[in-house]
Amino acid sequence: MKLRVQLQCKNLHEYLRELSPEILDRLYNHPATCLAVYRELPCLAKNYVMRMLFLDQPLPQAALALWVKKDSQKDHDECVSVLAGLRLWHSQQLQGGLQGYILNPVFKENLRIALLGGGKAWADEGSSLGPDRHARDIKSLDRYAMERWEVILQFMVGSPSSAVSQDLAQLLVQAGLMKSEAGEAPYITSAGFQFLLLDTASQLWYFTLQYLKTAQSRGMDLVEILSFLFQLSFSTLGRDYSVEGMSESLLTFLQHLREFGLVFQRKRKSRRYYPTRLAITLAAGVTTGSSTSSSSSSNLASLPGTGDEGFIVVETNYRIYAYTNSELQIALVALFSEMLYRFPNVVVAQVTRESVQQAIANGITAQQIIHFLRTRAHSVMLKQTPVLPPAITDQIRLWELERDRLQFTEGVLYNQFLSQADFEVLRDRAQCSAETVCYSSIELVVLQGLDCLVWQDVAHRVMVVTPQGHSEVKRFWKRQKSHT
Amino acid sequence: MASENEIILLVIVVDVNPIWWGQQAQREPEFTLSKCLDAVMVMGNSHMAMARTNKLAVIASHCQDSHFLFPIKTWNAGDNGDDAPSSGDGKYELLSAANNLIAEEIKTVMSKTEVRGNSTDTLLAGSLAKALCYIHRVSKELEVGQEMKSRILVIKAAEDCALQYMNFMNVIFAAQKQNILIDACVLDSDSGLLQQACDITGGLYLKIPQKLALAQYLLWVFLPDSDQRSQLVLPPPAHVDYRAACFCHRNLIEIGYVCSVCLSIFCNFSPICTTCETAFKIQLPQMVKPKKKKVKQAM
Amino acid sequence: MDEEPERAKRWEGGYERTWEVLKEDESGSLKATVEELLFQSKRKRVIASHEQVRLGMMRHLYVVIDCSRSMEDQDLKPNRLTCTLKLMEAFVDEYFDQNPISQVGIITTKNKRAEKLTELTGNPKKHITAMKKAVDTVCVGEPSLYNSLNLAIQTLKHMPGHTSREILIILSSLTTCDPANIYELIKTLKSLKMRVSVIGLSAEVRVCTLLTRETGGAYNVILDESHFKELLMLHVKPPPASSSSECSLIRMGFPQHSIASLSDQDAKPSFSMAHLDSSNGPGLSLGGYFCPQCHAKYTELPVECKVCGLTLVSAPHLARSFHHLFPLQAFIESPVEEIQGNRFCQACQGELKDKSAFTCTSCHSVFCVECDIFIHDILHCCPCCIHIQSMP
Amino acid sequence: MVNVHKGVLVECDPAMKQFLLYLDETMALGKKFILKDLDDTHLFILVEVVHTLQERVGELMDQNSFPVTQK
Repeated sequence: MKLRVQLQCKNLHEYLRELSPEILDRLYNHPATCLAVYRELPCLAKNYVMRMLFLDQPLPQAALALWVKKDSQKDHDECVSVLAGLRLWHSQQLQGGLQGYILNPVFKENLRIALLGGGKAWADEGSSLGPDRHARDIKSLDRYAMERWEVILQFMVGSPSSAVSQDLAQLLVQAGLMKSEAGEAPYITSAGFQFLLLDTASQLWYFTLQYLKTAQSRGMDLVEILSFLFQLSFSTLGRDYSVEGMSESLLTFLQHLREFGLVFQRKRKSRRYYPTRLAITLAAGVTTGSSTSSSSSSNLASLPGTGDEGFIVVETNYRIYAYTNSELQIALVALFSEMLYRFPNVVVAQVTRESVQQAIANGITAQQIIHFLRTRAHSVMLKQTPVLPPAITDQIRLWELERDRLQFTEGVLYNQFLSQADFEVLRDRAQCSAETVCYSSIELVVLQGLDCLVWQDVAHRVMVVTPQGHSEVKRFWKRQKSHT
Repeated sequence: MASENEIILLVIVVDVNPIWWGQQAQREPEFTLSKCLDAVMVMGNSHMAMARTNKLAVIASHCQDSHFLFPIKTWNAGDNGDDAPSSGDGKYELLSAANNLIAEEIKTVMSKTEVRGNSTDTLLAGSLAKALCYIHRVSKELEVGQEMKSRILVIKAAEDCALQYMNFMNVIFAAQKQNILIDACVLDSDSGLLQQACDITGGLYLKIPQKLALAQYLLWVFLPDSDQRSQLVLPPPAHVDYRAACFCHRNLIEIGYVCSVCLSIFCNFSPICTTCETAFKIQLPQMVKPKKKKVKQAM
Repeated sequence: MDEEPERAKRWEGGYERTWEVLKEDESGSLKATVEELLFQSKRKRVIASHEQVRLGMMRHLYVVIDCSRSMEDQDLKPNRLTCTLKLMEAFVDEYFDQNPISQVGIITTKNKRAEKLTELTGNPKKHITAMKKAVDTVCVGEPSLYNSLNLAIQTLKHMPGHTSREILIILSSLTTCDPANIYELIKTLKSLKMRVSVIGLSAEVRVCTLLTRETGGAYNVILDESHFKELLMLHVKPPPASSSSECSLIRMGFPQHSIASLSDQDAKPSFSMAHLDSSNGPGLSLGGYFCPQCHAKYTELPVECKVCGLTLVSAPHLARSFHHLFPLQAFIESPVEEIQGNRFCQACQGELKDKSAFTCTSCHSVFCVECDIFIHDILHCCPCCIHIQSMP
Repeated sequence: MVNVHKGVLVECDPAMKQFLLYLDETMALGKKFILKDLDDTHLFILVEVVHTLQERVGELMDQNSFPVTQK
């Protein structure tokens, strides 16, 4: 009975692991995806891949286990499971019956291409079109990207000046960031609030994930657009690329990217496009994606030139000084604080119990507030450790915990058992324990459904099961009684 | 997983001594300087591919000069739009730009630098010193909140130069002070200086048995950074010879005489120090001292 | 009350100048002066490279730490004793880093007595553990300059004549309680060629002035903690040897480290001689350094062989002190505008951004400020000269 | 005979439990709502009071808080 919906942002691996093996194999057909997937591997696994990159024979598992020292065996097992889970490693029978591993041949081939060359070019370079008369420098690209992205965020907070295309608005609704009731203009949801407080890189990644979810329903090929996206993230800033040879659905995708500010295209029909910094940092969001944890302060996620440079100073007296004049940023700060003063280049706000409680009621978590403050901390703040005063972060967490002093779990209570034996029989059924595995396979299926014990007290013979498990337990109990 | 704020800088110092490589080409035509540089590029690319924040520098150590192959002074990531047409294949653009640059620079170095004398020893100390200065500069340019770990990989071909001893030692101690690992991958004859460098700074020393497999050795042994090295099983530390070479005959000695003024080492007793020209007082056998100390302690 | 602004109190004087340093330029900006100040602080370093002076490379140093009542003063945080010991730990580390074949001992003085905290040894760990323990000492009574000096002399006078014999006193008290005439003792010190330096924590004391002047030491009084550290670190560098000190060739052993574990099947673990005196610690080990004269085993270098008295060192230990003997010449500072050709630092390949550049006197290479400091403080050799030097 | 109740299991700290017991005893919500007092940190209560209960807890916390900041 959780009352709030936490914004779930998967990282690349979590996302890929959910894809079907066929899609994965097709994904590895492009050097850019291979490189992107490789970068996100655990460090140890990266070294494993490198060691096997130029081997053509499978390696016996026993030999692999000897690569690491004894006390790091756990990391080794983790790497093996990640690599196998992403289908980067195939296990293969060796001569003599030993089990061995070999690198996924498609992946191997394409990672080699990414590192060492060969194969065909990723994309047509703009150079085939000759020099661009309207060439853009990096600064103007940054400005463009930031403007586009801000418009989307502005639209989300319902600022009247910003309008987005029907398509985009629909996407926001589908992503659950906004809600629209028949005929009315869409309005922001609690997930939307949480979204606003993420750093730009994570926002982008989250948004991309949502886009990918709906891509297939739009008749787009997931592999195609994902490859293109990664290719984009590995391209060079300030360089133009040509749209030559792109399929119809990819061109539509390009138009969407153009609206998000990931690429710059002078005109809709223009034959060339420039990737912006947003596109290139997309891969950075991949890492920070799953991190609503404060550990990744991700300095790099703050893109230079996209207005994400630190501008917030937090003092121990609960005051926030935000050196910005962006309406959007001020609105974001105001989500969880009370505005005190407003000057041309700075706003002063105060974090209070009421303001934080209000934010929490809106579905924002304390962790997200702290993360927001941390990632946007002014460079002066970054010099101190910890970046934010602990008094403030602790207090924000405490304010959140205040609301969490009660934990509710719906359930069904069983009491007044006649004997200890009766109680134990029923409890063991409700509890999906390991012993049940030795039963016949048919029974096992039934028993697996009974993992429903919420709470028990052996001394007083009381137990609570989930409502879902209740009917099953009841039936079992009736059967049990009729036996005896 | 490595945090986004940690930058790993790898500086590769390649010994490009033209005389040694010339001789090598005659001995073993299948392993030439260009093969070696290919291996270095594979290593460099793999390092840069590992994480967005990884950085690379390559220094060519010639017999009279050391030369930065990458990055060169005027190169700036991102603005190579006009002059460096990419290779037109599936390589990651950043990598192909770096590789083109390295290839270009090495050509200039090899053609421009004239070879004087016929010494087959390379001035690694100078290249290492420049590498340290470069690392020092990069570490000063970090943004707030970023941390950098750096290491130097030396790919060594030619002989050690005994004259370099003192400078080499200075460089090693500077590296140790800055927590910079020095790794050494030795192609030909063992190098006492590098053995000491690796031992003192905590790096790895490996004399590779097969030159042709250089790239594979680099990827297996030298690619993992210090964190992963603690997890992986790697070649055992080399046996390091810490005997001193005497200043008079350059013999390795186990017991020697040290000048109290300038710390020069001699294998025989001589009345005058040849380095600082101090005349020595003839000393009695020094057995007296410890005895006295013992007695005192007993009291 | 008399309200005269110019007649400020004397102690307020020190603060006035802080903002007078800042001067506005035409546009009213402070940027230029602030940058100048930053630049100056970058440049600030101790240029004290002696010109081929003979240095006392083998040093025997006794540090006397005052543990009298006055060490509990809290003008240094948290108090004088804790602060001193903390700085001393750093000092010991740095001392052995720079003077690998030297030795240190620590003496504490309180309650009119002097006690040895640690004997004269070359093992930094021993000193550091002893000092960590000493943090909890109760500071009582008066110090005794005479007793501490006397205690130090007892050991130092037996040290061979070619070594540099030094005493460093960290004195907090303004008084001392001496059992005999200290001037006699100063004469003895002088005749034994022992150098006594004093760092005062409170104020200058006449007897210390005399003591240091007579024995050729240095006398400084600290201003604050960072100044204290600076003064302490001045004693890390080996002092110039007095002209009359003896010179001799010292016999030393350069033992090889033998691992003898994997290759040798019948290798047996053995005791290291270093563990004979310490009751704790791991006694048995496989590899080690074997004295080339008597084959006693040690696990660490440098050490003096307990059996035959040979000093055992490794070649890098000696090499560590070479830069004191052959210091790098200071580079010549010149405005960056005068540099011909491209303005890049020869060492780090960076652009010359600051207003000054530095030129090496022998190879005429140009360096930036950062590299200049790095080269002189840490590297101790010019990266470009290396190439020229070794040309035949 | 085994007895079965539908409801909500509440997990809380002992202090909070006392507050809930107090609400129950004084009929603050208009009725008794605790079905069973399980142990120091667990109670079993009626489903329909969950929302009101949360409001009450919020009110309690509001009463017990004081502003940490000054304007």
